[in-house]
Amino acid sequence: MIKLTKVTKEYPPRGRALSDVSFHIRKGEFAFLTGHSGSGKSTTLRLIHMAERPSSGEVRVLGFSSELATGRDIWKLRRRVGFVFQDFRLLPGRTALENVAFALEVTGSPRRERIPRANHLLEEVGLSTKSEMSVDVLSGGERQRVAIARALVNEPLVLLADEPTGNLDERAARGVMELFLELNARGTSLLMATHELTLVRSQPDARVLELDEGRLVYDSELVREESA
Amino acid sequence: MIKLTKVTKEYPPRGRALSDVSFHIRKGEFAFLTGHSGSGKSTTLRLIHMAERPSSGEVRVLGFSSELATGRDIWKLRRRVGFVFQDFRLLPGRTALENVAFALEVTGSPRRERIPRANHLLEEVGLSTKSEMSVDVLSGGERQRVAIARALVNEPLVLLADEPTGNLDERAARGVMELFLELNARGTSLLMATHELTLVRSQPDARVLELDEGRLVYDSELVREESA
Amino acid sequence: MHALREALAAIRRAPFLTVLSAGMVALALFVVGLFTVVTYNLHQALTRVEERVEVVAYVRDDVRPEELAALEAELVGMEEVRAVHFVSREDALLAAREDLSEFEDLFTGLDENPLPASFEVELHPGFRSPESVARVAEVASIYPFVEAVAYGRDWVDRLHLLRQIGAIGTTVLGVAFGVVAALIIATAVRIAIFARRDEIYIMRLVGATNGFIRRPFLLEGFLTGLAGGLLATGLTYAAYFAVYRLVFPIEWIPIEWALGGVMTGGLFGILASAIAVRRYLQEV
Amino acid sequence: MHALREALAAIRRAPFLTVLSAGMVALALFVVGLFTVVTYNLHQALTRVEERVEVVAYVRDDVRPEELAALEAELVGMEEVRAVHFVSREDALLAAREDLSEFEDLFTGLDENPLPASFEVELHPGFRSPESVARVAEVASIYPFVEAVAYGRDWVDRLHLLRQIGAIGTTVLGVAFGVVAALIIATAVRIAIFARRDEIYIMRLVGATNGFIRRPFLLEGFLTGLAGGLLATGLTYAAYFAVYRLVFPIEWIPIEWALGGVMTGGLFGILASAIAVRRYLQEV
Ligand SMILES: Nc1ncnc2c1ncn2[C@@H]1O[C@H](COP(=O)(O)OP(=O)(O)OP(=O)(O)O)[C@@H](O)[C@H]1O
Ligand SMILES: Nc1ncnc2c1ncn2[C@@H]1O[C@H](COP(=O)(O)OP(=O)(O)OP(=O)(O)O)[C@@H](O)[C@H]1O
Ligand SMILES: [Mg+2]
Ligand SMILES: [Mg+2]
Repeated sequence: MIKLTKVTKEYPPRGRALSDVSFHIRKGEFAFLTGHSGSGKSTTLRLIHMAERPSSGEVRVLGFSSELATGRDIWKLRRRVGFVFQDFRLLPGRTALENVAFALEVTGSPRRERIPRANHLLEEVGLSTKSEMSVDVLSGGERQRVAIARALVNEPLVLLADEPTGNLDERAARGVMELFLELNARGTSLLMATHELTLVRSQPDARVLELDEGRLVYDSELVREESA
Repeated sequence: MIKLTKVTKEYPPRGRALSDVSFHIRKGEFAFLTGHSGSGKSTTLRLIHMAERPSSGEVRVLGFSSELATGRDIWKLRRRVGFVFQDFRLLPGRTALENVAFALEVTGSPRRERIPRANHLLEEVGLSTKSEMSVDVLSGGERQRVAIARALVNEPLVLLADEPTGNLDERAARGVMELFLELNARGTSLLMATHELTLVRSQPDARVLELDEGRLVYDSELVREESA
Repeated sequence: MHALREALAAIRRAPFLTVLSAGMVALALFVVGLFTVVTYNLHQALTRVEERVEVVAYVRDDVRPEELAALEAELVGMEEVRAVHFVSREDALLAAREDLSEFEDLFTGLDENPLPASFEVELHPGFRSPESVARVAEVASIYPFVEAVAYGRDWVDRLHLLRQIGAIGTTVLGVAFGVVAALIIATAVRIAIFARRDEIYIMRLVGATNGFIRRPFLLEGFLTGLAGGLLATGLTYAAYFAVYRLVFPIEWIPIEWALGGVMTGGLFGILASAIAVRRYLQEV
Repeated sequence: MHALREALAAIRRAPFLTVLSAGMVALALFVVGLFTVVTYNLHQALTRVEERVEVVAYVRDDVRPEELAALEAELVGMEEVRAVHFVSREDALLAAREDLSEFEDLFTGLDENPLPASFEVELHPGFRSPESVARVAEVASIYPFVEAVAYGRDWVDRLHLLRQIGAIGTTVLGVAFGVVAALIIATAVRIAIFARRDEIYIMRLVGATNGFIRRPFLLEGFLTGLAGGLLATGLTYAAYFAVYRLVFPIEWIPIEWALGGVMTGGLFGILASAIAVRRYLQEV
């Protein structure tokens, strides 16, 4: 499903965000990506989303390879991968509902299905009362939940979530985690970057990957194999 | 220092972000502002920063009243109040150093003092190696630390921090807290909005204010007085 | 639908910029339009004048009929020639008397007819250039009994030059002002893109195709260009009408040309936008 | 320094927009410049012609000297009058002979001098309007021994009209194109502000004064306007020179006016920017 092979990402002139990272996330897996600030979590997710290409190594997602993917492949890929951005990336000046419905419009889903579906997702994240408000006036946590609703609206095969609970209080964060687990139970693979260790510990069955200064220093799968 | 008297903030047509909130933070105090997502924390800080005016009630900060303050008063006030914004608000396309130095330029501090001072602050937040990088390419946590450095560079009398550790891992968050405590020890009043209860619990001496749906539902000072 | 909604929103957001662009396009196309009207009328006038371009071969009085027949046959056989008329000495005298009635006395007292007989050679429309005329004249002048060949060389040359100046002028002005109009539309579109670069980037991130992103901008350019074209046509018609009424009657250009001008404005807008968008989408 | 750096950065970021604005301002000021040159030359010509505006009062042959003296005294006493010359009948004949030398015969064979004596009244520069001229003529014509008063009414009227048309035309065109230029600069500045609205908002949040934020935009407008003014002056001079060389000699406007034009461009730019910025800063 998602496979990184010896991936290195450099930003010339200086700066190396990732060094020789390899891992493989299978269909239906639930994985955490942890690490200190600046360790390369967002960079990893961006590479999987093919917003950037690796300097060396290969990223394979849903059968598309970073070495071969054309512009056409990339938008096909993005329609099946949901992304909750660390800085939300909502369309300014539009309502919460429009932001979520827009992701459906882009993928060409029929007009009359868009609004009900978008409303349903906003309800799931606890924002049904704010759906008609411009995202410019929403609180930090509310925006984050709009971003989550948008990422889920297309029923993605893979969900990439970058610090999706950073602006949420415990109660809201728990709600989002439940939503993710439910989605995962229905077969969506999930890769979630976070530094909140309480969150990671709350899911003892989940896969955990840890980055440190661009290197993969811990992979729970390998540890389990070794100890077995 | 900061005094809110029966402050209500409404956003017509519907929506009330704050209802009848009153509290008083004295010089040198360290206060947390907690509450669920959307409970009005950011709104409270914006009112104190006079980015908005209350619908009713009065906000007094450093002797300036929300009812009387002119445009001139507002920028005088802002030069003595540091603000770490929830969404950072950095100047795009400029380096971390330029962003921090800009806050000094605005207040008219002498040219040759700006760069050393800005560099010093970036070092304090652990970003000395990234000072020449454009903020557009920094990671979420790195941006947040630039925003913190900018808020501190003018040695503010009051520091308002909105979720300043939301994008930081435990280690970085601890560093920032230490910086804040040090600043507080030197006399700066501090009001920090956060939903991270671990952070709040780590400072048992600090004042705690809790909002719920725009109402002040808990104030540790009043509780202490009552129990006394 | 999305595209139209977005394009109209963009125009609403910066109406002055749109008006400015449309106005500039109109100005550019107006200049082209004026020149087209002038050239078109020049062309019409020249065509009417050229109808009268002919070669006249004067023959000696002592020429024999079979010699005349040979010359006529050769001339008629040339591809340049539409018709050949023989004007006898008597016909020439009659014509001269008629044309110059005020000098009638001059002709009446004559003992002998002083005028020569001649062939008047009409040319086909496509063969009235200086070269064709000269070729026909040369053929006639080879015959020894042809005394002189007249065809107003200067006059034909000058007609030709005028027409060429008109054509070149229209082309040069058209291209120059076209480039200006394209630059202006492209600037307007680039500004619109620049103002919405974050939005475009976000659209790409949620899987929008380039076409989806591009369409509103192309439509915006098209509408701007179309408005400019319409305005230009209106202005040109107003100018034509003013001249027609106040100075002297001139002809309006064919309606298809006017429509063509408007569509050119629209196409122009699309093209300029396409270039502006293409460059930007590659950058992101 | 901050302002200059930012202004130059803004121009570098959108060079075409700056060139477009400067070009449009130049175009607007160029039109004004051309009209100014025309009006200035018209004015010069009119002034030269007006020098010759005078009132002539013809007197009867049987007038008494003291009557003449009374008229002269009254005329000299009027504020409109610069000088009064008495032309005797003999002087008139001499002058006529000189002026009309080709008809000398006409005057030499005369038994009696047919010409009347007259006062030629010169007017002060400020008093050559139809009204002043008419007033002087009226005063003279009240005297019974004054046979006729001549002053070319039509001619004076027409001169006056021409000058008024020139002045009104320059003013109207100046204002119209000035408004266009201002709108264009304001648009350019608004676009610049729009593109940087987030930045402006952030500056305000960290305590920047309005002046600090405004200065780069004002400077940008000033530079754009100045460039437009310079270009317009250059174009106007080129047009002047072309006419001077190829058509007929005209005068160049005073250098102060040209400098004034350039500065007007710059001030214009500042003003337009100030308005654009003010409206925006209030909105935030
Ligand atoms: N300009 C506005 N117009 C309408 N509603 C607004 C406006 N600004 C804020 N609100 C609403 O007021 C409420 C309080 O917002 P605020 O940003 O203060 O919450 P918060 O406590 O900071 O939440 P978070 O922890 O999610 O950042 C929210 O429901 C928000 O949607
Ligand atoms: N375009 C770029 N040019 C240069 N350096 C970059 C670029 N993008 C990222 N980096 C650097 O790469 C490193 C990894 O960044 P990344 O955003 O992946 O960190 P992160 O793990 O997401 O951190 P955080 O938890 O703070 O969000 C950072 O030090 C960052 O400054
Ligand atoms: Mg990150
Ligand atoms: Mg908030």
